[in-house]
Amino acid sequence: MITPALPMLLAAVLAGAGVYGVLARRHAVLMLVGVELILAAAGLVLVTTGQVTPDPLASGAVLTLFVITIAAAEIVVALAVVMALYRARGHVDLQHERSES
Amino acid sequence: MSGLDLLFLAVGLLTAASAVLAVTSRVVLHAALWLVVALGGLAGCYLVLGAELVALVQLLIYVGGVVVLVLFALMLTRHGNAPVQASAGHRVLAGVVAAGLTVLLGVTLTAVVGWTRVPVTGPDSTDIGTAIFGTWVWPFELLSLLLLLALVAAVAVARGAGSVEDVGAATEEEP
Amino acid sequence: MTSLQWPDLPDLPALPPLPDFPGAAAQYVVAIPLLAALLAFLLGRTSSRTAAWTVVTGAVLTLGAATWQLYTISVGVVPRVSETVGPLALGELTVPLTLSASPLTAITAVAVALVALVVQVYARWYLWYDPRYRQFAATVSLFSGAMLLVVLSGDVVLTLVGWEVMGWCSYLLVGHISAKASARRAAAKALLVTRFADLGFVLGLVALTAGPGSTAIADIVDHWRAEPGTALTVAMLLVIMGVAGKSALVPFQDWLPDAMEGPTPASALIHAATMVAAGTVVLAQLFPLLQASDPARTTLAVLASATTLLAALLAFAQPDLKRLLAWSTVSQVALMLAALTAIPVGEGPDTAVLHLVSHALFKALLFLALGWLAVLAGGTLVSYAVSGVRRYGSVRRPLGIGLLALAGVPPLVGFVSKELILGSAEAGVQAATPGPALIVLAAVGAGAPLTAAYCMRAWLILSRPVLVRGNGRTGEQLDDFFAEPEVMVEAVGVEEAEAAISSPARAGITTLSLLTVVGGVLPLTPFFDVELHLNVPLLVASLLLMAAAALFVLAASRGVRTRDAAARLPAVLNLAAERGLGADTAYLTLVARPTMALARGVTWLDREVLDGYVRAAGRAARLLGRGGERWSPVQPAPSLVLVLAGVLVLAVIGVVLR
Amino acid sequence: MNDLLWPALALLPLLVTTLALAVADRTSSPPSEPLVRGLSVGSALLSAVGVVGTVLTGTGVDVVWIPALGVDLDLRADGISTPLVLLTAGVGIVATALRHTRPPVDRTEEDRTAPLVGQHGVPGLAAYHACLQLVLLGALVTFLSRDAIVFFVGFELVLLPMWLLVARHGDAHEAARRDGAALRFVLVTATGSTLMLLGILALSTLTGTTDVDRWAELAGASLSGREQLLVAVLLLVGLGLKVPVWPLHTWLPWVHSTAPTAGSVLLAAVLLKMGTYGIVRLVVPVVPEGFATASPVLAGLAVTGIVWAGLACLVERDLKRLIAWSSIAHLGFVVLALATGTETGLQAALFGNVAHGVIAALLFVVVGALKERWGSADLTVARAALREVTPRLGFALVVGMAASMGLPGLAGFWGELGAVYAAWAPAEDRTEGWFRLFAVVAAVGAVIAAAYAVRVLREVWAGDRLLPAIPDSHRVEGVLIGVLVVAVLVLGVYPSLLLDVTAADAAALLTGGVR
Repeated sequence: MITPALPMLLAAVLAGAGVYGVLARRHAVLMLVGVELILAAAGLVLVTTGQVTPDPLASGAVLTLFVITIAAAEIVVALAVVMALYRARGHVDLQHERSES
Repeated sequence: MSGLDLLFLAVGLLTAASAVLAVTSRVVLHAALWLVVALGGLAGCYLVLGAELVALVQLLIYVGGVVVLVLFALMLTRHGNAPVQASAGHRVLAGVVAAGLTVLLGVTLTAVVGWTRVPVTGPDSTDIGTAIFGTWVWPFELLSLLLLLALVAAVAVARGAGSVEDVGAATEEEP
Repeated sequence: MTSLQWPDLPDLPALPPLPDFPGAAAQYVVAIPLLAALLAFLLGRTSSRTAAWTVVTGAVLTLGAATWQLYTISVGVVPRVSETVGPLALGELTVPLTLSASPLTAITAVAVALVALVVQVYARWYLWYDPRYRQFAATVSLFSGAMLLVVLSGDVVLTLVGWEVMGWCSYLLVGHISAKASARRAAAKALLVTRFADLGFVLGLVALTAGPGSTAIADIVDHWRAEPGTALTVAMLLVIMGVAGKSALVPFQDWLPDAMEGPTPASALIHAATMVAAGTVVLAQLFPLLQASDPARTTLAVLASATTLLAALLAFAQPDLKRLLAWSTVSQVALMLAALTAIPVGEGPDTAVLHLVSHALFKALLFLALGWLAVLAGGTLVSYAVSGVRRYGSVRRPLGIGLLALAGVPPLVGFVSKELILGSAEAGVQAATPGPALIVLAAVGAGAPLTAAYCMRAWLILSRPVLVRGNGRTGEQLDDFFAEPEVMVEAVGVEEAEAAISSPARAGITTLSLLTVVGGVLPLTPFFDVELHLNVPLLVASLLLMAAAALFVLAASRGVRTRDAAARLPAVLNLAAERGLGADTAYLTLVARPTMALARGVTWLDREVLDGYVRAAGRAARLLGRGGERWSPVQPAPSLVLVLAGVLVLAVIGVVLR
Repeated sequence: MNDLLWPALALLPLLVTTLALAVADRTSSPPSEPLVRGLSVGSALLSAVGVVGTVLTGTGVDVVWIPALGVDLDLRADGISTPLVLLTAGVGIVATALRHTRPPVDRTEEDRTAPLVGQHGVPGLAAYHACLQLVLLGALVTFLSRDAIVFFVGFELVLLPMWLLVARHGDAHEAARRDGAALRFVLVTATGSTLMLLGILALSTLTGTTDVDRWAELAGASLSGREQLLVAVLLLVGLGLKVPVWPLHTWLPWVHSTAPTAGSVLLAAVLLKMGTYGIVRLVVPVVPEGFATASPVLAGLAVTGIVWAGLACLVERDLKRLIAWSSIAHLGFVVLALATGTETGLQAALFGNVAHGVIAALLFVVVGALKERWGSADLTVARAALREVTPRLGFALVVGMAASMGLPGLAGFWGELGAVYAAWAPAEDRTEGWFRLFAVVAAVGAVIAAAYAVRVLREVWAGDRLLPAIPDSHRVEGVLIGVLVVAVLVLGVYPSLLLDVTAADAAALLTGGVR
């Protein structure tokens, strides 16, 4: 027996933290950290729902697995982009003034 | 409050705290490490919720793969004393939006599931395996295609830099 | 008052029985010319000869079918109503699209078919060298088909179809020589004036139809006879407006003389039996309704009477004989319509239709003969045509017969039909509502001598003795200061020139001449049910008046070199007459210019106001976009904050509203 | 499965060809012009066969598409849509078969002896044909669909390719005009679609279904009077923008004057019909009371449009714009007939709709050919008289203008006469006085139509100028024009051909419920 509200609250906190990270970070990699947190929040909601509601398809767990996989693919491409960015500009500052460079 | 609830509370608080630190820490490397803790904690949460397979995969891919990648990327893009955070005003705005989102999500999600305790009736690993290779087999295969595409794309985007090729090589093992 | 009836027709010596054709005669009469037109257009692509054969065969067959119909109707064996492409599934409205034949329409159809045949034969000669002969022939065939459709129509929609197609064909025929600017203008004017008047025709027919909910003429007549009233009057007035347009009544009269720009065969067709007479046919079909509505009758009487007098006066002063004939057409057609209004209530429209047929015969004759003369003499202006019949003897007889019939000299067909009109108008005066008849009686009484006068004038000009070189000039010179170039008698040329007409065309003219002479017996045939109102003093008086007018013209022409009595008129009057009393200018100032000004105003409004809003919307959208671009953060991160904030707000709204 | 054969044959070739051509256009060496055009015409022909089969066999698709929204992919042709799908298929063949060339620069007096060379090898030809195919596909879906959402999807499917046709393949001379036309088109279509979608959604929430047959059966029973009026106004404004009804018409002349010939043909013959068809399907039977309340205003706007557009034709300088104006006038008659609410009116409207499609297609093919030869469609430039130099094109123009002025024996007559009659004798719940006034105004509009027809013929067809000489119609054009002329003539001489098809369903539409 478990109170499903607790994981949900955690998911909300994770999502909020992620959004904050996406919005407030200037470092491209750290912004991606925020994105990861948002995805984690989504996964948590899925798992919780899957665990407390009977589902013959096991959608909660399966979809979380999918999300994790997609997140992996995403982060690979995103980091590649960051690397390309770094090579091209010498920094990964998202709010870099154009005049400074 | 049952034992599971207490356990979840403990792991969840840890996760939440490390997640907040991961997005607020001024030191780049610390932030990445806090992410490791947060994701690990999340795997713990999954365990508490009874989803062992998901927890394991989470550990394996996130903590084992993704975070390593992130750390590599951080190292490779280190750039003296580059600013990490946005200006104060901006941070406040971002905080307000994030807080609003938290409240909104928290209220709606808890409103949906309610505060009553329910038994954990999730599928076990066998069920999940059957489901993946039964009902979900096409999306699953599509996902492998996606991973392949991501791999190729990553190579294409980052071509020319040896370090990025490493990144591409690392992804091969993941699925 | 005696009534001429043909009491025992079935006892006539039996004709051999006709073969049993499928379908009714009326269907053939209408379909053959239309098919011939289509075939001539398609087959005659390479050779005018094929086209000519097609249309002439079509015209012969049409005449045959029309005659057959006349015969079968006279023995009373044919179903009078026959189908066409209908009935149409138009919801509440019944549109049977039937043809129906009565003795009157059958004989009109024969006249139309006859004139069409003669015109086709004549056109083959007249337009021998015209590269667009095939289009012309096809159009003439279509035109006659449309007229026959109107004549035999048992449904107002079919009437409207024929009516409009005739208008369009007149456009094509009048503008046949489209390289000529005046022809283009005349064609456009003919179409636009008649089409403007058709505004009334369409609405009138629609209003008539709306009563019984059926377009069959029989239904319409039945319905409105049962409940006459304001609605009927309005509808009939509207119909009369349309009729006034096609029949060139005041104030629409001016298109018709201009239509002389078309080739002569076209003029003969338009003016003799078809388009201008269509109004008479339609009103004859709706005759009970015309009689049921006194305001409509009076209006038509006033319009027609005014027109007949005005046109006769204008005809007298025309410097061009073809235009003289045109104005005489206006006058004569108005006379038919006037006759319709003067007939006492309860009698049929037979006198008007009789005049239609008689006019068709002698006017076609006149036009074709004059066209012949024009080819010989080089034109129809008085100066060309002068002495025409002296120089070219072969046109003497047809022109003479035609003019005598037009003037109404006994015993030609024109005399008979006019006297019958006069008689019925006189009878109408004694009826309960004498108003229209009184007006008409006055107009006919005054019109007869005028007609005689202009016919006399034309004849005097045409038959002036040829001035031969060496003849001493006799009499005083009045009209011209510089002497006319004296014409040699073309002793050699004349024979060849006269022989130039093709023998079929000449045969056609001869046929028309014969019929004009003997057509006076028409009212005695069983097809006409004429109430003979014989009033001998009136008849004698009108004949005397005509004779006096002719004598007066003869006197006036003395001493004028061209024997043109109109030369005695002041030049101002002559000019004004030639210009149709400035009606053209009036059309321009009253209708065309205001319409164009309105059109310019409308386009201005459209461009600056209506489209202005659209443009303003486009510009506003762009401005808004630019403003947004300017005021929104340039960097991604703050923009992202705003975007997410917006998403959040939307989500909150969604949650709260739920 | 057999049921699916014909509808699939009607729709799939278009879809496949669209995709194939769109992909082909992106390749580095686009396919040659004969191949592209051949493919396009072939697909249009196949689709036409499918359409004819669908109509003859009466088969249709009925698949649940989005169960959550209750949307069915229900594609069938009934009496009301049959003429329109046939028209679409026919016009589709015409539009694809027309050769697309960039009009050369305006040939003025100076260079009138220069040889006239059509510039073939237009860039983006494959994409151009893909757009045509997509337009046809969307139009067929719109006309066949019996579900409001699918109807809307088809409706929207047409707009983007049409916009591309105008903006990318339009008149090459003036970028500003093209821009203006495209801008107007986008504004109008976006606004119109939004309003229509609102109306459809309102109806579907109020009735709980998106099936138009069901809507027709309900006949607005579950809606209050105010709701009916609101829905009717929303839909009428939305659809009125497409028709277009005065004063929402200003985009049409712009778009027509810049669109390529095939685009103009499709726009006039098919796209505008979607607006009137939408009114017939979604408004007339669905919210009868609301429509009755709005109809006097609608009819008033329609007749204003008739006269307004007719007057504009009298002074318009651009021949293509002039034809566009005349389209507005003709559709005014259609809308007027619809507004009367009688069966006569509905029949006249359905007839007029198709008749205008054929006539406008003919006129735009002819005028497009002329514009290609002249270099522009400006009427103020002195040109050779068509009757003298290009008798075939001249004849087609005469037939087109005569049909346009409503000459009996040609297609335009029956619709206009029916509209005037229906306005004179409207349904019982309409105010007779107003409608009679509208009938008079409409008749005046018909007179103005004669005036502008005469004006065009006098300025273009008749005359004595023989230079600059232009070639007469070539073979493909000749065949297309011939077919359209025959269609105009047949519809005019034997109107029962069409009236009998629509009669039963039109009657059912007004009495509520489906046949």
